[in-house]
Amino acid sequence: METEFPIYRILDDAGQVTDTSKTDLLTKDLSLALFTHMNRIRTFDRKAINLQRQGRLGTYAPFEGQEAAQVGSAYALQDKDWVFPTYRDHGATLTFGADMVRTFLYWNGRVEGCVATDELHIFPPAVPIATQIPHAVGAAWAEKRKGSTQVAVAYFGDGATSEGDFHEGMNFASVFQAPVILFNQNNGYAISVPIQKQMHSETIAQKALAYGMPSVRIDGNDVFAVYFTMQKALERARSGGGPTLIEAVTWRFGAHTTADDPSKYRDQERSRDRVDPLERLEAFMKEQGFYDEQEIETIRSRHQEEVEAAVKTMESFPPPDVNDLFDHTFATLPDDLVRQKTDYLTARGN
Amino acid sequence: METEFPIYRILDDAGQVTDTSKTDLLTKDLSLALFTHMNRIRTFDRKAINLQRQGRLGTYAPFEGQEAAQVGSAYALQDKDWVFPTYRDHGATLTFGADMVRTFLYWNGRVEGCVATDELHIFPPAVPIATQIPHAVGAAWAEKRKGSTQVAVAYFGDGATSEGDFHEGMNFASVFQAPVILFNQNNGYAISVPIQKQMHSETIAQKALAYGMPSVRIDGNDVFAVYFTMQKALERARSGGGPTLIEAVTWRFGAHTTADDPSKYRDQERSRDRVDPLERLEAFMKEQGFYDEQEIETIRSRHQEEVEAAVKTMESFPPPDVNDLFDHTFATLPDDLVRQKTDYLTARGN
Amino acid sequence: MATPINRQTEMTLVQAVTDALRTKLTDDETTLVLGEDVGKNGGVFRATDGLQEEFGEDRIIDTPLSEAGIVGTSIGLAVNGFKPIVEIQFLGFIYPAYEQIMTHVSRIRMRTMGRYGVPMVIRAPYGAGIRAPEIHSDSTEALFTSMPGLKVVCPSTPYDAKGLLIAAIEDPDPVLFLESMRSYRAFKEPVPSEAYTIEIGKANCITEGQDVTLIAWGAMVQVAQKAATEAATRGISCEVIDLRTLYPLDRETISASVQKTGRAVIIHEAQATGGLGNDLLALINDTSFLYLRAPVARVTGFDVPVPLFALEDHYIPTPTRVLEAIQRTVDF
Amino acid sequence: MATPINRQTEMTLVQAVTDALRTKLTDDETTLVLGEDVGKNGGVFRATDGLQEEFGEDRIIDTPLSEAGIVGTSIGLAVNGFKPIVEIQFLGFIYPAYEQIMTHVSRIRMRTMGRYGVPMVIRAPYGAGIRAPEIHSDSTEALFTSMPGLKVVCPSTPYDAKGLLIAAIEDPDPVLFLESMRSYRAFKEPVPSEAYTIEIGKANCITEGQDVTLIAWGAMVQVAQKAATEAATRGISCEVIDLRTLYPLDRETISASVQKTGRAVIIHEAQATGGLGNDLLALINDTSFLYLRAPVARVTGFDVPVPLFALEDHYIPTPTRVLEAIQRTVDF
Ligand SMILES: Cc1ncc(C[n+]2csc(CCOP(=O)(O)OP(=O)(O)O)c2C)c(N)n1
Ligand SMILES: Cc1ncc(C[n+]2csc(CCOP(=O)(O)OP(=O)(O)O)c2C)c(N)n1
Ligand SMILES: [Mg+2]
Ligand SMILES: [Mg+2]
Repeated sequence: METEFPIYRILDDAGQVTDTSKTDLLTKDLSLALFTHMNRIRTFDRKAINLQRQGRLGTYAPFEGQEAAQVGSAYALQDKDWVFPTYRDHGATLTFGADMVRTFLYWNGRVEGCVATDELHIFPPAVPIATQIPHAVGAAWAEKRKGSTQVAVAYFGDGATSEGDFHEGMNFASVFQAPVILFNQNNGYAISVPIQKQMHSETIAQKALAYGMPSVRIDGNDVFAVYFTMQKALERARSGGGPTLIEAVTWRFGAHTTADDPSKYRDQERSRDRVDPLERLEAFMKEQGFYDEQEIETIRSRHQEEVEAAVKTMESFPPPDVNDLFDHTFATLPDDLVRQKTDYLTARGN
Repeated sequence: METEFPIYRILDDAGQVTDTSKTDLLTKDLSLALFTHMNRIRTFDRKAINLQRQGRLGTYAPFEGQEAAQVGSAYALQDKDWVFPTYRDHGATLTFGADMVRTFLYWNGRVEGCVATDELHIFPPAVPIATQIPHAVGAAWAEKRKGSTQVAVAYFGDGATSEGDFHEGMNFASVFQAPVILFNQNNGYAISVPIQKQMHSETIAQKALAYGMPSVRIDGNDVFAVYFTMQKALERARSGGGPTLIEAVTWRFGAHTTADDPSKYRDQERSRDRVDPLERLEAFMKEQGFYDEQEIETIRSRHQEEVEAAVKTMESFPPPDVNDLFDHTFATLPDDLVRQKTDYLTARGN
Repeated sequence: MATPINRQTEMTLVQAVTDALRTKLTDDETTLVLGEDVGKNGGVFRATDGLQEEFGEDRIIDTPLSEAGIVGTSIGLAVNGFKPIVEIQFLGFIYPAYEQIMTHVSRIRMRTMGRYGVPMVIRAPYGAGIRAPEIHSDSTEALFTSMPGLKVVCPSTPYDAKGLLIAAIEDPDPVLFLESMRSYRAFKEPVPSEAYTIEIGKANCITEGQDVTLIAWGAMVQVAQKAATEAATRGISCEVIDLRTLYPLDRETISASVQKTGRAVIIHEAQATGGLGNDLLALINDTSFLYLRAPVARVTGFDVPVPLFALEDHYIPTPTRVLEAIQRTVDF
Repeated sequence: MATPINRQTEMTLVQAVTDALRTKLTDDETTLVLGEDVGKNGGVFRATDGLQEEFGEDRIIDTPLSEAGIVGTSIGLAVNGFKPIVEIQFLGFIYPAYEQIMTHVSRIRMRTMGRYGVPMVIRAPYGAGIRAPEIHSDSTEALFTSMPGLKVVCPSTPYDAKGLLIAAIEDPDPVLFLESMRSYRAFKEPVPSEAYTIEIGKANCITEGQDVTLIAWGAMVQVAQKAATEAATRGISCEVIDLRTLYPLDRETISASVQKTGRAVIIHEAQATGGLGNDLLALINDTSFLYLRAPVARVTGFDVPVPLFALEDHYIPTPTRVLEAIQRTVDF
């Protein structure tokens, strides 16, 4: 049994390459692509917080600090793979190809925000913690049954590992050797509860030992470590090697949600001292000569524009349709539900 | 991390001592005490199957083959400890001091069978799999809060490890360092499902690694291995060292319950080839000169008599009291329930 | 495979369940059977007996002992092209999967505006009366009939079992399929060999009558019928409705009957509080208030946990209790 | 500690909850508060704010994120001398603990013939109307009122919240204590500083009237009151009953009122099918049939999953919908 779980990283905090076996793979193209996604989702995230403060969005769950984990993992996926996110993984889903307008809509309580773009298989964010893990296992298992090489990824946090559904999903994944990646973002907290109170184990990675499942613990703020680890796990899954648990150690800079006040339970000043995953990547890029100020500036303003445009579209979106309250409960509505709907709409003068 | 889980045994299949460091502890008194309990519960068990066949008992869950695991673990307990058994652990509860008549009553659908004798803390058998594990953790935690040295034991099977409640209980046990023993009887099957389909891990013991909890894998058919391992775990728990997971590898000789037909899913002939835990102990006792035919015969006939007497008492027990259908739902029955009861009894002419 | 038309076999209810499963496993390759002991063992009630031999381990799947895992994983299978037919060993053991059913099985269609449906059938034996161990005798159907997005079906005869189960499997939405253990082998009746469906959402008026409407499902249908027979000897004519589908309720059949008889007695094993009887009562209140000549009567389990089996005969409604309610209602 | 008599403080409902917790934590050393984020964070709604500072980490316990673990472990604590007061963060997240509540919390007293009780309180915020994220707005009280062995309480005012919570904590049996999120900070009222209890099982007739009985609980009490005020301008006199306890129901208060008015409108947020309204309807059917001048009306959520918040205002009963029902009932 592999039982030591050192944190794997390719870049150190300062952006210096520590795993030189990978140097050749750290190309400008890749760096720029990852940077672009990370900057894009950060722009989205900050805007969303902003909108919430102005009352233009509902309660919102920010992910600042976790961009490397989300982008590195999602960027490694193929279009036909399946993604099962939580409420904090819209950085990953945006990277995977989710529509930005719909992502905003979700946070405005619009069910349209649950519906993925086109042909992408993105499940609506799981709000009840850990429940999406067995779903991902099932979807992955279905791919295996079909003989495809597609995989599913379940995103979940450190707190989620305490739920029975995590355990049952892990067990099914290993028993049926489903091509699923259990991608854990260990950001150290479940709302206010620090990981030391969440579990008595030193790592989350070691939990895979209970299932005879391969696992790895990585620096979740090192986008390269995330990307290449994910790639390896994906290859294993696509080639019939079964599931992998990845523990990406990261940090949430901000509040749990906009309704949360982190200063109640931790020192936010010290929290901000952590190395920002984007800055780390930038440091690497600068060092390598991949960082062209002008190019970066263009990217940044492109993202600003994209996000502003998405906000505009979101805010001019057709108002919620009361029919949607009823119409999707069943493929064909039972008579009694039709009656409830008709009565309601009639009384409202519709 | 301790990651190798060899099966610990003191006696080999033939009853020869393999762990000679323990030889001095394997006294005649201990041997005879353990033998006595094992023979007693086997006598009970066979009688129960018999009664069920004659329609004098409801569906019954036999434990033949698991006597060493149940006796060795329960014999190590103190009177004031807590026991949380399943439907298959009445061998353990009888050893701990449960009343035999009540144990029979339980299998006759009598709620009186759920109520433990006198001051003993024995929970009614948990029927929904794994649900008793968190209960045991809570009861143990309560003892710790009170500053006592009492512990709780949760009994559960190999199949139970797949349920969320196992996981959540293990996690709570380790996080709160509850003085609880998680005593697993791995009998290789959950009804018809062999352990290889139940889990992808090689052992159950290794599941403790997920929780940073000590664990050990033992030969559950070696009553000494069970007894001394349990003692060690109990000492740890009593002295503030927290929980232990014990995997006792054993085998159920008979059917899952009297409603089960094991030949549907395994070769019962080959199943019977396994070494019987009682025979193994007898072989050891003979070898050591602890086995006095006459003494053993006296014990055997004492148990026959005890069991026959218990059956008699059970069968002459007062008939079920319909008041018990209502009276224990709440400490004080709500008016409406009183009304339901009165209406029913009145209509029946009571 | 040409199936001879109109061939019939005498079957018990549980055999009819197996027959329905075999039928759909044969004609729909996306169907899978998942559950504890459904493989070699053929299920603890033998409902899947022989299916693994016939369809292979790949389609008849013994799962770990993990109800949330079974249902949760089946959601993933269902949204990705398969039709999981899940066996929960007893209804009393479905609760670990309650969250998955409540927040996902029943809501995914709504949450994705119809992009994903969950065409899953969950089969569960339910009910008391067979001297089963503790927690094996629950009839908590109302926990599921009250869950928007889920249909609930409960056959009382072998014929209905086959037709309703095939309909459930073909339904694009999740269906909880309740099988009365007491009815599993209670009697045999001819069941057609070919595939047929019974429409979900329609009740079955099995006996016409003038004075009182009896509404029941599962094992209670026989109890109602016995009471009706007995009532007839007293000159009371009962109409007996077998509900068949517990959600959605068949408003038309029920209200038409009650409007004819002016009286209703509802019979179910579950306790009175929160029982499905109250939904039926509400339906009657809403549709037939002016027709009622007496309060609607309910004959149910009591508001206590289902007892261990030594007392279960006191818990379950009996023909005698139903008859008393009929008489009370007629005398009102 | 001598508590000054008759001192009162203006409090919101959530503050009254905290006050009740503080009261019992002070006078009963066996009480413990367990839940997710109840410690330093003081709970996501601040219901346990300051308690950990006051009573220590040993009594106000942040648990792992594990509802079945919290409830299951609390069972062990409860049978072994403690009184766990569990916070479930939102009612929509109680389902993972459903099995523990269903097969153990509510049944242990019965299963041990009273040898062990489970004196546990489970507090859970519930209901829609505050633009919360998905699954945060369920009002599935009927899943618990239908569980024999469990009591269910739901205050609508700060005063009631304190008195009922203290009563719940002192109850020897398990109590689910539902707190309407919409009511948490809706208004303040004077709450006595000393300990007091409000009897579990008794409803509160808050407005007397002659023509129609309105029955509601939690946030719907205000909706009912608004409708009653509006109805008064039309010359319809409503009696408003705040149910306070959802199980056991107060048969006397309800039937007395309906027998006086001859009409009833029941208001709740949960969907119609399987809602507690149907139990009330059944109670009225059983007790007051001959007094009824119109069918009992129900104003409820629809038989759909609670929607995401953009549509929640269409889902939740409004004074307008209640008024329509009142008018319909009076006009019948
Ligand atoms: C079953 C359930 N219980 C409680 C909650 C409330 N809740 C929402 S997020 C959260 C913490 C989750 O922590 P973690 O898994 O570490 O993810 P993170 O929020 O840190 O990304 C909790 C307790 C929930 N959503 N679902
Ligand atoms: C939650 C739940 N699911 C299913 C069952 C039905 N059932 C009873 S015993 C059993 C197998 C248990 O296997 P294991 O834990 O290995 O214990 P053993 O019976 O071998 O002692 C099953 C599936 C149950 N009792 N509870
Ligand atoms: Mg976290
Ligand atoms: Mg086993």
